[in-house]
Amino acid sequence: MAEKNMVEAVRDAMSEEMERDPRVIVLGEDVANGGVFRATQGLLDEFGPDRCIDTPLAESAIVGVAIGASLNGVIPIAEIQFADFIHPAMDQIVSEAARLRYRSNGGWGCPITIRAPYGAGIHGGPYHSQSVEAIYGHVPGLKVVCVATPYDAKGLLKSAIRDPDPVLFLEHKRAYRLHRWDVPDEDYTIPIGEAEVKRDGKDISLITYGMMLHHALKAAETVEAEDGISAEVIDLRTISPLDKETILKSVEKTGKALVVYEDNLTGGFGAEVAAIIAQEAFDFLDGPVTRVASPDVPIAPYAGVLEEYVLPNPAKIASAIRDLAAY
Amino acid sequence: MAEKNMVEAVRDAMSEEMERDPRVIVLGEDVANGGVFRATQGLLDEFGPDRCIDTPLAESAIVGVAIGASLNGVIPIAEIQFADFIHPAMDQIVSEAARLRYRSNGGWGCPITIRAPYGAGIHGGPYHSQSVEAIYGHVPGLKVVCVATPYDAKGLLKSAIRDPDPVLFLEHKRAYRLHRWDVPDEDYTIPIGEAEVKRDGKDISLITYGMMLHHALKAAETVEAEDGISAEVIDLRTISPLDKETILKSVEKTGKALVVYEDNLTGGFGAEVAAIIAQEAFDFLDGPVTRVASPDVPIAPYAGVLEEYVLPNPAKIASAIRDLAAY
Amino acid sequence: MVSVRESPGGLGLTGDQLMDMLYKMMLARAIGQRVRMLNRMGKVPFAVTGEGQEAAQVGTAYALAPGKDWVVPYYRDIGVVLVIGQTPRDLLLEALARGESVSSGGRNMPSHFSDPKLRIVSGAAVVATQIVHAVGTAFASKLRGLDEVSMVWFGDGATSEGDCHEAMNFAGIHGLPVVFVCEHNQYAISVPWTKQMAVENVSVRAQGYGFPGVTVDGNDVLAVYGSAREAVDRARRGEGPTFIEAKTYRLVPHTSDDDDRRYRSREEVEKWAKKDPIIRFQAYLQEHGLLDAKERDDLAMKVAEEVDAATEYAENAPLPDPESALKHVFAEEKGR
Amino acid sequence: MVSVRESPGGLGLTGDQLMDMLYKMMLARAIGQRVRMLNRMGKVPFAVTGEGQEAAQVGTAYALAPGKDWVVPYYRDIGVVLVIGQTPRDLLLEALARGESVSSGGRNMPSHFSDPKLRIVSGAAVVATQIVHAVGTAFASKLRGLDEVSMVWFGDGATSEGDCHEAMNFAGIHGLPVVFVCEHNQYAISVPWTKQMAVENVSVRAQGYGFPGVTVDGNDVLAVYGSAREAVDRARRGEGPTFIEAKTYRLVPHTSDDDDRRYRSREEVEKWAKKDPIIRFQAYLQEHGLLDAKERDDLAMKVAEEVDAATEYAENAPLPDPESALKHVFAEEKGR
Ligand SMILES: Cc1ncc(C[n+]2csc(CCOP(=O)(O)OP(=O)(O)O)c2C)c(N)n1
Ligand SMILES: Cc1ncc(C[n+]2csc(CCOP(=O)(O)OP(=O)(O)O)c2C)c(N)n1
Ligand SMILES: [Mg+2]
Ligand SMILES: [Mg+2]
Repeated sequence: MAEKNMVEAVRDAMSEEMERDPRVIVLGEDVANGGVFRATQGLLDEFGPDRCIDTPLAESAIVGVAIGASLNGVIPIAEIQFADFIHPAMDQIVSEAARLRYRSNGGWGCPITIRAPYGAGIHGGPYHSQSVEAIYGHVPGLKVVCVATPYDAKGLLKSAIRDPDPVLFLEHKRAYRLHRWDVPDEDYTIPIGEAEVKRDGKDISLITYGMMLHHALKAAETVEAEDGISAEVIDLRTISPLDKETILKSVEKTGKALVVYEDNLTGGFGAEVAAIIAQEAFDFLDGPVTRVASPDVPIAPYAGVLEEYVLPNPAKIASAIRDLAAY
Repeated sequence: MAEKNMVEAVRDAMSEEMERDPRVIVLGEDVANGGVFRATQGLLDEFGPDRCIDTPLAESAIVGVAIGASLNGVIPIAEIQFADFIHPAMDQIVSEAARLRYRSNGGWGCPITIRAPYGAGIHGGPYHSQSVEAIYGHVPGLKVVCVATPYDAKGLLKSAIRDPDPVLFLEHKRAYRLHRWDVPDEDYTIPIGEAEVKRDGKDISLITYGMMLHHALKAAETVEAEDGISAEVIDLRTISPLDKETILKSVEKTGKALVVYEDNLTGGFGAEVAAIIAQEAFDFLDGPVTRVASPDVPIAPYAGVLEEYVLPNPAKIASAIRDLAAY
Repeated sequence: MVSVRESPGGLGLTGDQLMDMLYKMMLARAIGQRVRMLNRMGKVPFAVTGEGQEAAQVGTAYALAPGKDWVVPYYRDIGVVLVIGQTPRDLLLEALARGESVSSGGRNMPSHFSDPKLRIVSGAAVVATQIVHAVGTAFASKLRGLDEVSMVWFGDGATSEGDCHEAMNFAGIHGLPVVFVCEHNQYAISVPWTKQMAVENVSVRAQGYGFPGVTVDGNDVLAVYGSAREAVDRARRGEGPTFIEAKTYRLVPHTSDDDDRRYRSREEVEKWAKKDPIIRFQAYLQEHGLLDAKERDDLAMKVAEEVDAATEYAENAPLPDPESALKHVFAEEKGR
Repeated sequence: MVSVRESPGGLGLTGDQLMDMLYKMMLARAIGQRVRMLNRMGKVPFAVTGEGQEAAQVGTAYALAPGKDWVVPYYRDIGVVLVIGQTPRDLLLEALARGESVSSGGRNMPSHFSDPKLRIVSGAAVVATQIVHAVGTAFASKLRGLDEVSMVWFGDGATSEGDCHEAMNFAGIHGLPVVFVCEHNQYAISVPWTKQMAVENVSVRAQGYGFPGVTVDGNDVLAVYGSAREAVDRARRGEGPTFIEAKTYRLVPHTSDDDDRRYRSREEVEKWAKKDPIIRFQAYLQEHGLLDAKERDDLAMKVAEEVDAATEYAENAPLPDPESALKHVFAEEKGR
């Protein structure tokens, strides 16, 4: 066991999987040089230029070539340098990777992993801050993971690489170097599709993922200390397929659901979570299913004061907890 | 007043706007020849090749060129031949058209309309059937309209063309020739952002749009006749900005909300509608906010039996009405 | 049928192979016609076929090693998949969207071919995306040290898409064993090629990616075969990609939903009908004493019978099970 | 300062214009350096600048009619926007993300220039999307019968994107008045050009779109100007697009987040520093008697003072009002 930050955990997962399975390759912009976040640091030296491959600046080709290669015995990990730049590859992901198995009646599979740093809070401005999980979480045939801790990142990325279907693996970039937490050196996986209760509580359920997990945990500490409110915090970890059971079990216990996400409020993935609770836990609800998210403006304006104004933070979450708890 | 089907209404709106404002042009694949659905029929003859422009087969260029032209005194209506083929233009729509005004602090605006036929039910298979409104309804800076009647199509398309911001105008292709309804010959507009109660009722609110409007109306007739249930049917017409007031007013009256959409259940735009109701009409709810939508498989498999199995229809909606009414 | 005779064109083809090429072209034609007829009879809601483009299809595919090389066709390529090994029965099952169709079990639109054991890669209806996939299969072949070739087909319209560019650039950089085949049939639906590009021959673009591009008479199956043979050999030798532009014409409307009289004159269609690649190849074979009128008619008969039999089989095959619509979104079993 | 003297290169430039070009290049350099310094001082979280590429920027922009022609720059183009009319103050306000910055009021990342009255079009950080916009502005000019020219700048990396292809193809088809300027600085972040393309000169691609492409020494401001002048004149005469590849080098890391020692040797950077376009142009002017050492130093002093003053002004300018973050998602008033 060693202390690792999340980007190191991501790197370890790739390196171990490349070691374990010679079919695994990494491709993307600047990956041979270690990547702009250093997530592929050292892979070129370890595995050579045939397995750690710099691509031209062309996201549709990065994903499309990965798709083709995956049909021919290669297991590609495609890196999109920032989730904001995944849009040119949308067609290859949605029309192709996600539909290949279905449209061929199970004849073909597409075992690719697409990694992308996402999320705001690093003064990245409107093109280095976006959340894209709502768009892709809506796409049948694609799995979507959103990680925010070193342990989860390593275990889930290994599962993604080993998964027979395409997985979009979103790493919250603000969480890359946020903590150094214990990560086992040995091989382990975390199943895709399982949420985790990251904090037990009884008065209210916070359902969240990504960077908002850390803000929610902070807010939960605050309201516990200041108001005696006991908040349970659920980290979805996987957006698709979604772990409804863990969500519903918690809400049935607490009777109150606060869904917290960083993305724009309208049509964000938290809308789906709220809709499920509203339909399936209706009899247990003691208050409105409440959402805390960013307002509907492009995420995120660059200037610090603007970015801060827009994004959810522990204080905004704590205030929503208090309101809902008092309902 | 004359009877028109929806595709004629769309055509009329464009023709009248091109007549009214010489800045308006139409561009897209096959538009000079009238378009694959005949929506641009005759525009070449009426307005000449400088205003009705065939493009190469390149959706990103269709939208990107429209964006550039809109900065220089032209008001483009860009046609995407099928909504399924909008994905290559995703980046131009989301990163560029929708963010141009915001990122330039109001310095630039982007008055483009992007028209696309969408939706299933015509044996179009997985690439001529998709719903894309959830993806784009989530994007700040973009307006999204989903029409399903001739009258609404004409009035809303005129508003879209006159709007100073980018509008994605989705026309349900199964509704193109479904009815011939009265459409005024004279100029009129319908404001973007206003839902319409298409049928009054008191027991349950059906909130829907697109082709599902027609199915919902049919289901409402059935349950009225067979079960004496009085269903109100709201046609959202605009997805973004969303008319919350009309939705909430209805649900506050009926206490029961059934959200009906054709798209995949998970993360479809109906999730947002359900989430709003769950949060803002909580005190009025007499039953769970319920959703009827397609299961999470690619929309839609080609074979008739498969397509039918997947899509919502009046019978499936009627059965959900009965269940919820009985709650 | 002819016995083994030398090919007159010096392409190393035997007489049997030439006859087989003709047979595949005629079969492709007959299947296309049948599918469109089934549409007019109301038996299938949609038809997209490739009558007129058989030389471009058969001539290119003939240069491949079926089952070994990677085949990435588009929706007109009935001739391609026949050469690779699909049968009339496969194609009729597919057109009629029957449950046992290997392409998609009725899930994909007709003419969206797929056959994993033949390495025919399933395609979307989205124009040009498949070009990138072929670069991907070729990339994998190179990384794995296998001497497979990937071949991908697409229309003139597809060359306008960003994906076509990104694919060719990637292939050029890595010198991949991939052959790009553009079936230039003059139109993208109603849009003539002159509104799609400002160059006479789109093959000129290949030099912008560092590999050769050739333009060939796409209605001359042996000319097509010759250029494909060379391209495949180059690729197999590790010398990289080739772009082949086969100039041809679709003699039928774009699809069953299209009325081509709206955008092209009957005179133009007639002019091209005179260059029909099948009639032309038959004349060539007759000229060279490889085919006589009786052999030709026998072949036509054989083709018609096969298509009839395949149609009958497919029409009687069961529709997909409705509930199967929920299957295969993800892998049913773990691992791969 | 020099008085009006004839340009030695025969490009029709006056001595004043040559001096002005040098001044803009030096100003661009000084602003880039200042912004990077502000980053190291912790005053701005991010800096992206273009030291080394000033000749490519100033030489091309100089061929335009400011306020009339359309300017679609990318994030290194400090030299471009200075030529068109932005001031050091504009640029420092922008780098420091102040509320009154005309580019974005602190909303867009630094170096994402915008100025509606100067027809400088706001850009995303997304590589290559802007190339299509310039084709759009040029298309509108043509449709409206205006003799405006659009010019768009981008890096070598941008040429790999699908959008670059679609833009060039569209421009070729319609023969639009647009000039594509590729500032080929050898790298896309750490990826050398040899991994981005399989051709020596990417300008060769232009012929695949039916218009001329030229490769020019991007560190020779007059050579750059000459090719830009010709391209702009062609465009203005209605003869269509031109692609200009200006071979140059970025002397600084990609951005303030980049450590370029990871991917290129100090020797390589040194080699290019010897070809510094500013030193080279100064030497040229001195050789031709248009500049002496004192004039050069005076100019450097003037530039430094202007940048200091602009910095001071911008540092004292107020930050954006936090609540303004909710504004300008849509037009505030109806109509346009
Ligand atoms: C990305 C995309 N845009 C639009 C379409 C609609 N469409 C189908 S075929 C076609 C024309 C294709 O022309 P070409 O590539 O020349 O092939 P051809 O049909 O002529 O064989 C179009 C526009 C599509 N399928 N995909
Ligand atoms: C679509 C997209 N992909 C990736 C990035 C990340 N990125 C920013 S700059 C850059 C390299 C650009 O290289 P080039 O076009 O040569 O311009 P240069 O920075 O060298 O001037 C990359 C990969 C981006 N901004 N946009
Ligand atoms: Mg064609
Ligand atoms: Mg560069």
